[in-house]
Amino acid sequence: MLDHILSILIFFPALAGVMGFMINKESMRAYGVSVGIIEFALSLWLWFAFDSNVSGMQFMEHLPLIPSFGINYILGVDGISLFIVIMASLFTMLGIASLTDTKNVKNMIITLLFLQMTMVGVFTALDGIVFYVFWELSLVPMLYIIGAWGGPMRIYASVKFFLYTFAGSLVMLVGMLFMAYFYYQATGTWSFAILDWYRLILPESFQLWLFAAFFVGFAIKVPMFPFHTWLPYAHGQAPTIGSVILAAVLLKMGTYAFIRFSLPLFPDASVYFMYPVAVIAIIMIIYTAMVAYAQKDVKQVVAYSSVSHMGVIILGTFALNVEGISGSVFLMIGHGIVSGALFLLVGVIYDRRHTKLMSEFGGLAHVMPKYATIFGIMMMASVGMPLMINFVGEFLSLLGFYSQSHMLTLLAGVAIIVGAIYMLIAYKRMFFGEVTKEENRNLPDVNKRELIALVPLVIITIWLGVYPKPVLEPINNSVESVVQLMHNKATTEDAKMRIPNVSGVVISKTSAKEAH
Amino acid sequence: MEIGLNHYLILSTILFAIGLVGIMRRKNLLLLFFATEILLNAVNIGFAAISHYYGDLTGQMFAFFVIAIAASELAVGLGLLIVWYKRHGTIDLDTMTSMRG
Amino acid sequence: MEKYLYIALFAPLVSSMFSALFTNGPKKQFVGIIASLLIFTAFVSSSILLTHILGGGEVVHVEMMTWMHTGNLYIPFGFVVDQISVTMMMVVTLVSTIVHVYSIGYMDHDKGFNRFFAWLSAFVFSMMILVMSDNFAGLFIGWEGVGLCSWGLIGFWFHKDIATWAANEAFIMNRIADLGMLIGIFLVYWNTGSLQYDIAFPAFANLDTSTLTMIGIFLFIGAMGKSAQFPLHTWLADAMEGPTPVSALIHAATMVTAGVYLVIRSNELYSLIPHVGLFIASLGAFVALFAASMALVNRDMKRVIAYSTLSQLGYMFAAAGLGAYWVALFHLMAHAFFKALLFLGAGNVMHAMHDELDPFKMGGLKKVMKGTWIMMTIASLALAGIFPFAGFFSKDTILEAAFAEHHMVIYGVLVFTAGLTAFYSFRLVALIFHGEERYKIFGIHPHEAYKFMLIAMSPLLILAMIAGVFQEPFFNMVEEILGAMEYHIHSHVTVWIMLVGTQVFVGLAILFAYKKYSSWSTVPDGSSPMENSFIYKLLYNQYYIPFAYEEYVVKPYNEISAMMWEVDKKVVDASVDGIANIFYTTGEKTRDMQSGNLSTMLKWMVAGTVGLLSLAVVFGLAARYSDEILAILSGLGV
Amino acid sequence: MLSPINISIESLNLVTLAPMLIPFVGALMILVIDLLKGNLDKSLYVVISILFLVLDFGALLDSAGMFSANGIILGVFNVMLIDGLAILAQFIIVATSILFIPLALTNKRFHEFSHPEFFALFLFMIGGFQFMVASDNLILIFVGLETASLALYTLIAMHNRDKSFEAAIKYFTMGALAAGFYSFGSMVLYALTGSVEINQIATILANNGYADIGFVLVGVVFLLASFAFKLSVVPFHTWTPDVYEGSSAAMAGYMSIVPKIAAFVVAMRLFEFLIHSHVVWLEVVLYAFVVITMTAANMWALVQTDVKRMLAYSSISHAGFVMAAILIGTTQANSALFLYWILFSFTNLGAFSMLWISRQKELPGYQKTDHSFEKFSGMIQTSPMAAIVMAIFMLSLAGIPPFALFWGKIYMISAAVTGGYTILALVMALNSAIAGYYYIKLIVYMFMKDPIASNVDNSGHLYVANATTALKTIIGFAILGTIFAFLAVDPLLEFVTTFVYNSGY
Repeated sequence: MLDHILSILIFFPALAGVMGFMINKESMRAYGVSVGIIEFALSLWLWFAFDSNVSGMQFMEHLPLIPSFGINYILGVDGISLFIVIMASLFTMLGIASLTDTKNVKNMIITLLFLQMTMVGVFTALDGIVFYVFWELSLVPMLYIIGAWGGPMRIYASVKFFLYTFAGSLVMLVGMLFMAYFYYQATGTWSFAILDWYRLILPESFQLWLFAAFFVGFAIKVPMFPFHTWLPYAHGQAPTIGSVILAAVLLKMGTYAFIRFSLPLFPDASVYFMYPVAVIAIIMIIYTAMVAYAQKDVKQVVAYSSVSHMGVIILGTFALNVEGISGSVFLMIGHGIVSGALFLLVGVIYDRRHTKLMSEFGGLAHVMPKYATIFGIMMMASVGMPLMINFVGEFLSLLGFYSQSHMLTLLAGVAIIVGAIYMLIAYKRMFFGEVTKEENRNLPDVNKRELIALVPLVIITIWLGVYPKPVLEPINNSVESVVQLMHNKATTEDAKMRIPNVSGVVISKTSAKEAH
Repeated sequence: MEIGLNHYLILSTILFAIGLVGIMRRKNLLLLFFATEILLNAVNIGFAAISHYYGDLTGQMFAFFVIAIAASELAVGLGLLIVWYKRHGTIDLDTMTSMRG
Repeated sequence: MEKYLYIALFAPLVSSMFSALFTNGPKKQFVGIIASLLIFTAFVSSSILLTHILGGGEVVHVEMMTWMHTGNLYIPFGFVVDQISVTMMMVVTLVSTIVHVYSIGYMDHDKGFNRFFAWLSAFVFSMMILVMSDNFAGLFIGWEGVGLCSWGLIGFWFHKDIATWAANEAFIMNRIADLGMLIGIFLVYWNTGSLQYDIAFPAFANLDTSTLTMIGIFLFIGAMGKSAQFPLHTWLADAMEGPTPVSALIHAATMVTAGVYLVIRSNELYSLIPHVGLFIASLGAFVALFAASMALVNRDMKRVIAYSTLSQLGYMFAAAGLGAYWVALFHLMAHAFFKALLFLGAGNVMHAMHDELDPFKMGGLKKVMKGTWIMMTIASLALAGIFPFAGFFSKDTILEAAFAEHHMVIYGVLVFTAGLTAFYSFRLVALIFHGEERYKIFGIHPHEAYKFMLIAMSPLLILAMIAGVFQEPFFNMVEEILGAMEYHIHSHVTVWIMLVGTQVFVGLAILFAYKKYSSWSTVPDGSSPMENSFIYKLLYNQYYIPFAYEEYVVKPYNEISAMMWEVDKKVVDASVDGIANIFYTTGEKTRDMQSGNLSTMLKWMVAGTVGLLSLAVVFGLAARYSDEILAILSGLGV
Repeated sequence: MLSPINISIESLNLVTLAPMLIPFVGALMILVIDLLKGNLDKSLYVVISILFLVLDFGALLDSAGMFSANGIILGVFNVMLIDGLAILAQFIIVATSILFIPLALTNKRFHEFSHPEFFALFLFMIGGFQFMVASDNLILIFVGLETASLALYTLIAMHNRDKSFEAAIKYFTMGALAAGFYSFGSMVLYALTGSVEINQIATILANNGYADIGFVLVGVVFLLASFAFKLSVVPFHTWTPDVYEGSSAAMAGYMSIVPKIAAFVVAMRLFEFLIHSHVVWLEVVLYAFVVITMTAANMWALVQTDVKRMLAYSSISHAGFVMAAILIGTTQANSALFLYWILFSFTNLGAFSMLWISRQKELPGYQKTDHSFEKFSGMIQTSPMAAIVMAIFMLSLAGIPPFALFWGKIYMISAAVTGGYTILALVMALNSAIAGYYYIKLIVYMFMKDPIASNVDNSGHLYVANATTALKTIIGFAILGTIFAFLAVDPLLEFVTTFVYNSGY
């Protein structure tokens, strides 16, 4: 079974989703939770069976799909993707478990299960086209979730989300086709297998164009400034569960793809574009943090904060060294957990008051102390408090990028200031002060169902903040091999210098200094 | 002046142009059909002349087929025209605009 | 010894988590007691460690587990108990034990009793991590942890808008400094390859001065935030919105001294870059004077003490900057004792006065609050540096150090500030405890605090009196690690003149304060000429710095944020929608091409054909006459 | 005078005619049956048609086997040309027809199906198309084209509504003009080369080095115009939406597939030799046609309010997309064309069939046209299965993987990439995004809006009002083909590529 565990992980939820049509409406939630738990258990098993010391792909599966065109069903996980897969199944499970009563619960759960299939698929696919299949397919359930269960502008938001990401990924698709064509020219056979592409060394000019093509697809997904405007709408209108999964998992597809595709395929271009991308990342960090500060709707605050944090992830990725990339991968997990939890928390209050405007709240800490505590923990995690999950990633990302640029890191570091500003102010507006609105006076505190979803997240937040090793170690091993690959493939002088040679003994102090 | 191939071809082209103008200008369905007949027959003249010029029968065969097709086309066309006339009492093109955009 | 290290470190955590269990419940007396006991345990362990170190024992260094390990970066949870950290541990655990016990009484009637202990113990834990960590990353954990707890405790009474505002201000300002600190840490890592003190510090010797200067400056920026040095000082005064025990523990004795600790801890770095040290010393001296001047006129008891704290931190930085690390550390310790005492005394007064803070509305309290009066007077004497109290020894050594290093300006400023310190301290004592009982106007019936609170304070009282005697053993202990040296001024006469002169100057300032305020009878209403003088207004408004921050930082930030949002909606987003709309509107506008009229349709067909035909003709002609066209074109110079 | 005819029957290779003749025989048989005994049920004719089409398919398999073994087959005075393209196109034509014919077995009575002539004409049409694709001779192509077209006009008109007559007249008139263009174009090429065989024309032109390029282009213009009409290239497309709207949904779906593949094959034969000879004019014109047709049709589809009309514009756009293959002209591109069209036939026929089964006789007030978007509001709540099926067809049309059309799309774009048309590849890709909008629009209506009250009352019966087992089966085939296309792409691709490659394209 372990030989096919990835396929099982991908298609089990889909199969369960199809079977779900036969389930009675009343029992649907239980069914969904069971499927979620099984899937989560399977993904934990995957982790258990995963050998942390191996840096390459594990649990590989290989089936011919369209061999004459080089498309094969290839799956595999390494340290980079493993935890995102686990996180995807975790959030689906928690999401279904904490689902508040909505209309058409059955459709919702089936949709979520399909969404899960696509999420796991994206992170385990090792074939460009298979990756693309899941990448695009993930838009559809999300479109439905936002469009059918969202707020008043849900249709605008969902269509915008769909078309924007769709348009971007089509450009990426053209890039992939080019990549395959170059592979064909070099070897005489078509192949979309990522591992095959890794072996291909392209001239720098080609790399630049292809990097740009992939970048459009990924940047919109991440979303990077100035392609981020779909996100506030999507989050603002989506139901809680939609926002949770969107923030926790779907956004990670973009950053993951940067590490999986852009960096190892185009090392020279990555170095070439490092500064522009870093500047964009810094704009994301500061600009969106300021926009977040100006929001009146708490969900929008969290939404914009996501963009801001994604900026740090991008920055870490483009540090192009082990510290930075490991940090950004870890921050993907961290941001997933934390922003997912924050959206769940916003959902809690939305369920009670049917508004997300901060001006409607105030003094909630009096009425809902448990809620305030959990919100506070998650807020502090989001702000980057040490010993909480986000800090590890943020610290490593910034640390990594520091070796590339002093000034830019200094600017990016403003993240920890502006991040604190919008989060603390939002928290103050919601929780502190006297209870001013009569409606808020008798709000019930978080209930059991909500705690089921929130408590595990709190535990993970602190556990991985204190002891990130079980996660960081596999990530580190895989990232080291990626960085080594990049170093080996780099053709330009600049790239050779900026991408460290991992297998070399230790980065000597002199070389680190030269990099400044 | 000897009548050569070019003259036939020019005649054919002129007739074809007349047919085209007719197609653009006519609002009456029946007259429109006339115009299409002119088009096809213009081509027939050309085919016949070229065929003669090359001493090759293919062109004439083409012309025969064109005649046959023109005839059957007209049969279908007139059928449609009659149905339309029965239903609407007119064969003016401007009445056929229920679908647009 | 490792056992004691772990106990000292984790007892506060256990205490915090235990208390946290009850946060949502009603007040439980035992929570406070157990928390206090656990902190006391930490204190005992620290004492054992202290005796161990004092007895010349090995430095205790443990590595608990890995925290982060990626690439070349390896950060463990490592803890070290050496001469410096053990001093800090003693200060922290001692003061916090007292504050815990004191708080049982102080927070007696508060709804958030349990929550308070959770936060307070969490603070102690963070502070312990800060001082015990053996690497910069661990230090940063504690650094941020104390910031977090400070946020939670300043904003403890979260129903008060001003309290939560102050909490946020403190957090955000500290964050600004933390960025500097973080950059400093990055610099250390990329230049030395490690964040461990025992690897990084020796490596500093091989680095060039400019890099070291950068590291020094950035780390010091971090220290400036935590220790509220100018220009990041405004949060400290505002932080007085928190409960008074918090002010005593965090904003007087421990957290604010973290910056000083950092500089002392990094002494090996700062010794290599004396120019940065001089800057630190100058800034310290400036802050000492600057803060003292604001304390002169303030009408909020706690803020006066806060400014005095700020001023004393200036002293410490002055000492540290001049390379007298051990003096700075010693002053840090002594200051912790008497300042905590002063704050706790102030807490008693506040309790008695129903949270009234204006000393002008008090007066004559010594009759009802004898114990508090004695304690605060002695604490003030210690603060003023009167022989033989604690402040005398520590402060005087700082002055000596400044003198011995020939920084006369700094020396002068510090001496002058000593006078100001004495004045404002006794202005406060005089106004609160002497003179007419002005509180009666406001119908307040003051009462002395619980006895056990006074008893809890007594260790501090004793220490404030006798801490001077520790100077010798302390020096011996830290001598090695801090490269300490006694400051010897060549002529004994000079020494005596300095000593006596300072004492007389300070004594005169005290007398002046008493004379002026001990018989104060009215509550100033802002009409007196002094209150309208420019200097008074300037000082009273804290040099208009908070105003300037509000006006030139906060408001613009708000406006820019709002503007950015507009930009986001109306430029970035609108252009995306605009592009999408181009297609839609083009479709909408051109759909009339399909007019539904057969005649038009036929015309389109013919038009298309004619268009193609003309293109074909043009192309055909071009092909036929291509030679001529090329000739003409080349003639035209194309 | 005339020399005696001296031709052996073998050299005529009459077997090449077999696939075309079978439907003609079937058509005649239907007419005869009707003559002998009238008023028979439509199901009889449906089954007879299917039987003959299956026979036809069998004959095609035979031809395919012969082609695989011996290569290109000429027959009947070298008028018939059985090459890979012809076989592939006929496969598509016949298979689609087999799928289409059962759609006549509706729940409601429709005028056209109660007349056996409908089925006879239908078979004639198929024969016509088969002749059209299986010949190299401009005369035979013309005859095939007209046979099919005239039958098609009649089939449209037989739907017997005002709109269908209007559509038929429009289609007919424009078709007549296109026939004029075709014959004039043929005449010009005949005048230039003295031949009506495309390969001979190509050879002669190549031999004299395109000396009269201007006149060649005049001929090409007219031929291009006539095929642009058939392929509904902007601005020759104006008939398409009206005709699709006027005819029954099933017929519209059929029309979006079969006539076009026939036209594509002829276009390939006619134009690719010019592209290969680097006639820049044609490259430019085709490039413009491809881009304009794709983009403009997409933009018009955006603003439609009727699903069927939207699908009409969408199929124009798809045709534009596929026309890129003729421009690119590589084996990969031509194979992509067939692959795309096979996948497209499944999806599009399925989509139109979904409209067909929801066809009402009477329109309620909120519905201005047969298939206005409002009709599908909240379909997921009243008729979830149908909604999901429809949504999958839409997603496939939009090119969302892993549904059928995606594979065609990437292969086609890849062909553009490989052929060096980078910008074209990007335009093709981005057009999918524009197209995404209107396909999603239907999904938005079906999944995200609330149903209109009267639809709730009849609990979604509306959407399957016209459904019978036969129709559902067809849709089942279509949906399975759409979803599991990825399993079939590889063998299809190999098959198509072999056939196209061996035909010299």
